[in-house]
Amino acid sequence: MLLAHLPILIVVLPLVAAPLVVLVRHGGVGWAVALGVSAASTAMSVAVLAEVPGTGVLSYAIGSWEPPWGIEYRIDAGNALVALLVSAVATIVLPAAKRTVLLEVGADREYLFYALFLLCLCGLLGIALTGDAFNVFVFLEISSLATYALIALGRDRRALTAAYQYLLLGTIGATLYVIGVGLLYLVTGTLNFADMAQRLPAVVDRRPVIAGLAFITVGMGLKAAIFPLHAWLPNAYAHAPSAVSAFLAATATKVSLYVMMRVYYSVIGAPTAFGAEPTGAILMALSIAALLVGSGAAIVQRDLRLMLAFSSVGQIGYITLGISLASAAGMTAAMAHLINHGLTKGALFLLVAGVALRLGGTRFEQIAGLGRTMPITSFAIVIGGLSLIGVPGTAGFASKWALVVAAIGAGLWWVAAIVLASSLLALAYVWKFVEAAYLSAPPAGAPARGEAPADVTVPALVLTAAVVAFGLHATPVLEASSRAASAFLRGWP
Amino acid sequence: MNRDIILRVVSKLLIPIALIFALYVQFHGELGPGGGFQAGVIIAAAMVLHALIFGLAAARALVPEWLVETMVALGVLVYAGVGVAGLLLGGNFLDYFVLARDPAYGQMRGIFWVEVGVAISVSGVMLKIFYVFAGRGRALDDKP
Amino acid sequence: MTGGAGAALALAIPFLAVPGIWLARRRPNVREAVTFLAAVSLCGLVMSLAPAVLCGERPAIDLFEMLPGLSVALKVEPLGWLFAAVASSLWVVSTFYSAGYLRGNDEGHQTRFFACFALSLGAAVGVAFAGNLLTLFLFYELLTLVTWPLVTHHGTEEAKRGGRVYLGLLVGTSVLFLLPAIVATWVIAGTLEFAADGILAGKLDASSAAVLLALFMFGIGKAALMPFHRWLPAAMVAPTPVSALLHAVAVVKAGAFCVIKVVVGVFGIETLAGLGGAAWLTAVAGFTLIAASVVALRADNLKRRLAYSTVSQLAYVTMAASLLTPLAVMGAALHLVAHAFGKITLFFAAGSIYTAAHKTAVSELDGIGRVMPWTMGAFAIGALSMIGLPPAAGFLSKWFILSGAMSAADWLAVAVLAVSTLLNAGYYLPIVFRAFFVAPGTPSAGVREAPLAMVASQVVTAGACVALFAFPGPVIGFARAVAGG
Amino acid sequence: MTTLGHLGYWATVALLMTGLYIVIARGHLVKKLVGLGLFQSSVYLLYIVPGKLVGGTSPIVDQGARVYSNPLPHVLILTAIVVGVATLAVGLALAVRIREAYGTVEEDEILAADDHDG
Repeated sequence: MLLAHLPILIVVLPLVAAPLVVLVRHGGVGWAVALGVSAASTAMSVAVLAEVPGTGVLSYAIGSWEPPWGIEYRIDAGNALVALLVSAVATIVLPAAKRTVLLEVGADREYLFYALFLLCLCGLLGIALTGDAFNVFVFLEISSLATYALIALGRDRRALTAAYQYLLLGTIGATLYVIGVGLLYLVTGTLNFADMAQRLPAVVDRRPVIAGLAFITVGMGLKAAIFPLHAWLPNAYAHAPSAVSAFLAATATKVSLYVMMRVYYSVIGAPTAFGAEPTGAILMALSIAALLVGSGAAIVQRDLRLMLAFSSVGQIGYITLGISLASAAGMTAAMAHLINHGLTKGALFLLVAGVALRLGGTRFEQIAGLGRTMPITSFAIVIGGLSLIGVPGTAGFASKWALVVAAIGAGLWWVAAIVLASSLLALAYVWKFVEAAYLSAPPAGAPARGEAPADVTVPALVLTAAVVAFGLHATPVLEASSRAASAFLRGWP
Repeated sequence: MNRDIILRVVSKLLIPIALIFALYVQFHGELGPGGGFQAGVIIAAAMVLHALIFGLAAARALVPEWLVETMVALGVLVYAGVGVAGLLLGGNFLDYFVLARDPAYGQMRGIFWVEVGVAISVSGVMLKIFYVFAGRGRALDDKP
Repeated sequence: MTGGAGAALALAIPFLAVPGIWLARRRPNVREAVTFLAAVSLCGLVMSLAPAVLCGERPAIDLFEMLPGLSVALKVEPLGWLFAAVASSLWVVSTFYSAGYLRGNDEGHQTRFFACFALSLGAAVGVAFAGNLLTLFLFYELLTLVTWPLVTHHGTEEAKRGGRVYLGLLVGTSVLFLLPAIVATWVIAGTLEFAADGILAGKLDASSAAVLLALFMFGIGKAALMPFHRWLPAAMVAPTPVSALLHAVAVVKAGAFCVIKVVVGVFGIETLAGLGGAAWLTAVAGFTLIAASVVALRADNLKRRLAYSTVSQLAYVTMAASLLTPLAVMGAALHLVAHAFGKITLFFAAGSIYTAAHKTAVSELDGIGRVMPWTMGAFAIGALSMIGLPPAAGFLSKWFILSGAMSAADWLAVAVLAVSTLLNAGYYLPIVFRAFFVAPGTPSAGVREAPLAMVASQVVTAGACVALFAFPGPVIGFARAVAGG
Repeated sequence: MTTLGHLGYWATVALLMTGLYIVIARGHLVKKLVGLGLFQSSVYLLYIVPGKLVGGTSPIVDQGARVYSNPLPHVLILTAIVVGVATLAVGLALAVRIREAYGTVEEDEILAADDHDG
């Protein structure tokens, strides 16, 4: 009985927990509740993911209203994987959050932080699991509003402007998305993704469909920070509280990318989106620009956090590049990189949180000699950096491998060449860190050799270990991604 | 402003009426235009009027911050509780049909409680927003 | 113990040594003992695999699945065994030498040095025993990364710049050319497992074979084919034992090994010969050979001269492989061994000179052979091996390469070999001549022979050069097995 | 369908572009939020207008009524309005706190202050 309700319980649990935390008004309790809920969501996501290969699609009718009239939660191998990523990263980030939140946000607002965190989690999971176009918008706004507030809780006043910037662009993105959905709704009369997919082929007048596709692409592109719509991301990630950076960098843009995949493949259908319309070409051009510009901008940053944030812009390009190839291999690469980059960036931002905690900042002159002052953290950052480059033995290699195989399989040698050339840009910015950490002397007044507290370092190292483990043994991720890809390509008829 | 006798008297007359009207909108919501959202806003409006006339301190004494926060949380919990009740009674989440033996009556019962939750939350949120801005602005303007 | 497990253990030993080295970081003697123990046991283990490999056994083991359908797999083949044997036996010698050098010059970060050295050896063994291209690539990249701290050992601005060139060129070529070549092989052949007659046989036309071969050859930056050779001289900023590691033990040997492995195990000699896709490679390798020799001729810095000599010697291997005859491939395999022993002797000698006399330029070496006879004696033998004169191992390998070139009737290659031998003599013999027969310009008071550990190591490697010439039987047996005969 | 028949859409587009223009062109943070509000209200119009049928009544079962307007867009847009209110509230709260932190709500002055911080 419980299994049948898992799709909704994953979302409802954080939704119920958030107001409870507000009622209790206690930071420690809030933290414990958030951790428990995240862990439970992870367990439930695993159960759902294990369930879907057998059943194909799990459908859950809210309020027992049969779809397409009621809101339907519809889970296949694709979104179950996204939900697992979101909840798992939340579970790993939260132990590290305890100390950093207390320090950066303060004890009086600590419980609010965890309530907002739970709302954000609820929103992201809701986006992943719902099968209703408008419901996506609602959850998008729940997660976004919580995110704006979370970012604004950051350490200095620049967090406020970053949050404001994100609020403007995020709202525009969500509104454009809902306009696109509205256009599709006007021609199909339904908001249920699966039902929409069924009715769209019969729509004679294609113009609203194409306009809807364009609106949704730009809207979700804003939320996913696809170049050149990425302006909000670097500052938001760099100035948010450390735990928020780690959580958002690993999950927020990924969920929006998932919505794009869903709309392209399951709703509009690849033949229309990539065959009749030039979505693929546009997305590919933007992805390649993102690879080069994002990684290029990362090289010139003077702050480690900003460098990682710009690197995210580039790495998102790999995911959208995989989407734009419109093939099973390309989608496998996109899903694999979605997971692998999530893990890598989560690990890196947590590690950097530890650095900020001990050194009071992450500017390059502050972190000089990090290899001596914080050897373990520094080494783990190098490993994460290697994964960003795509060195074999790290998770980043597996997804880059899949992407190059997909590009060469499609005969796009030049795309493969650009993907690989952009890895060299990643090499440049990662090595900027390596040289600062290992070939420079620590600045005067640097603290003695030692690591950040274990509750921050250990979760980061767990993620780093996952990066290596999924690099040496990438089969589970790639096979799950391949199942997800075929679920996307099969669509929701 | 709080020395102005006319405003004080009129507001004392208006606020109870506004509250009763809110309740009307609330409970009439299933049959005619209305519902928890509108009712919640009207309740909050009444309180805002009170704060405008009698001052923020008086309003805060009447409806303290902790109560407002509690209302926000409580409303969401009532709403989610209805959904979970549906689950516990053997239906799906937010399944009203199982809330009573007669499905039609179950529908009414479900909507009623959901609307109660909405009203509590909305009025709480509206008051919270008002408090935040009113409090902030004052502190800022007091500075030379 | 089955052979496969032996290969896995051989791979594990250097990695297992690292924690030991780190734990003993406060006690240098224990630390070096750990390294030595690991080196000896690795060497012994590799040697113990020899009879089985010579008998035609190919011990193999699948470690774990890395990508779907692609495992990290080990397989001991004759060529890989040769490389592993060279690397592990030179590790034993260079441990002594490094200890002497680092202590003699009061270098810092000695623990990091020995740890990275052990990691490099682990990566080299991984390359040597790789059962497929993916495993090869994994350890190839690992080798680049773990040698970077060694190259930038001094941490100066110059070291930083050298490290950038080193890393940029090696990772750049491997990512831009080698990786797409591997992926293309995977897409075309559906497998990356090395096979005796190549895995691309019958799946390529001539032009795509040429393109793919170019990607592989330029992608293997460690083989230092021009124009991607700049990393070798750039890496000269490193301490001399590191140069020895790069030039003789692990890095360039890994490059040469990969070249032969790709030509033989991926394309297949006969397939490639049938497609005629390697003629350009002979030309490029020949050009590299001559050009590097000319640069070496003009270099006054001893280590720089040695570096360009390496570029040229590596081109021998590439050219030999590109001739696509069994004899030449045999020569390539032999040259891998001969060059390793010869070049490590030369670098050891250069390091000894630096340690004892703090001299780095060829023009400063007048008469140094009189105060450092052992060092310069070893140097002379190494130089003979480089030129390809008896009684040193280099003679054997050049003999086979030349025979291969003749049997392929590739007269260009024959001419290149002849000219390059003259050039080799032109830049090595003057050094030996200066050292022994020119009177020192300024009396270098107080210069004595280098520390015992260093002298002993270079005498051993020089002796090995001669021994390989005198008793070539076992090595030739392996080389013949490489060529499939 | 005439141009006039598409009046609702014209209004939608006009609101959309006006709002977007204000968000981009104005430096005042509160004015930007006003623009954002206009921008969002275009969506309300987009959904509501097609829901109305000429001659249709409100969707409450009543004798004599044959044609009902579609109620679903109203429900959706009620949600969207709530979202809009919440966004506006958060945006204004941020603007207030930016004013407290920077002493200004003009974007270029804030950027200048940030540059000064490094």
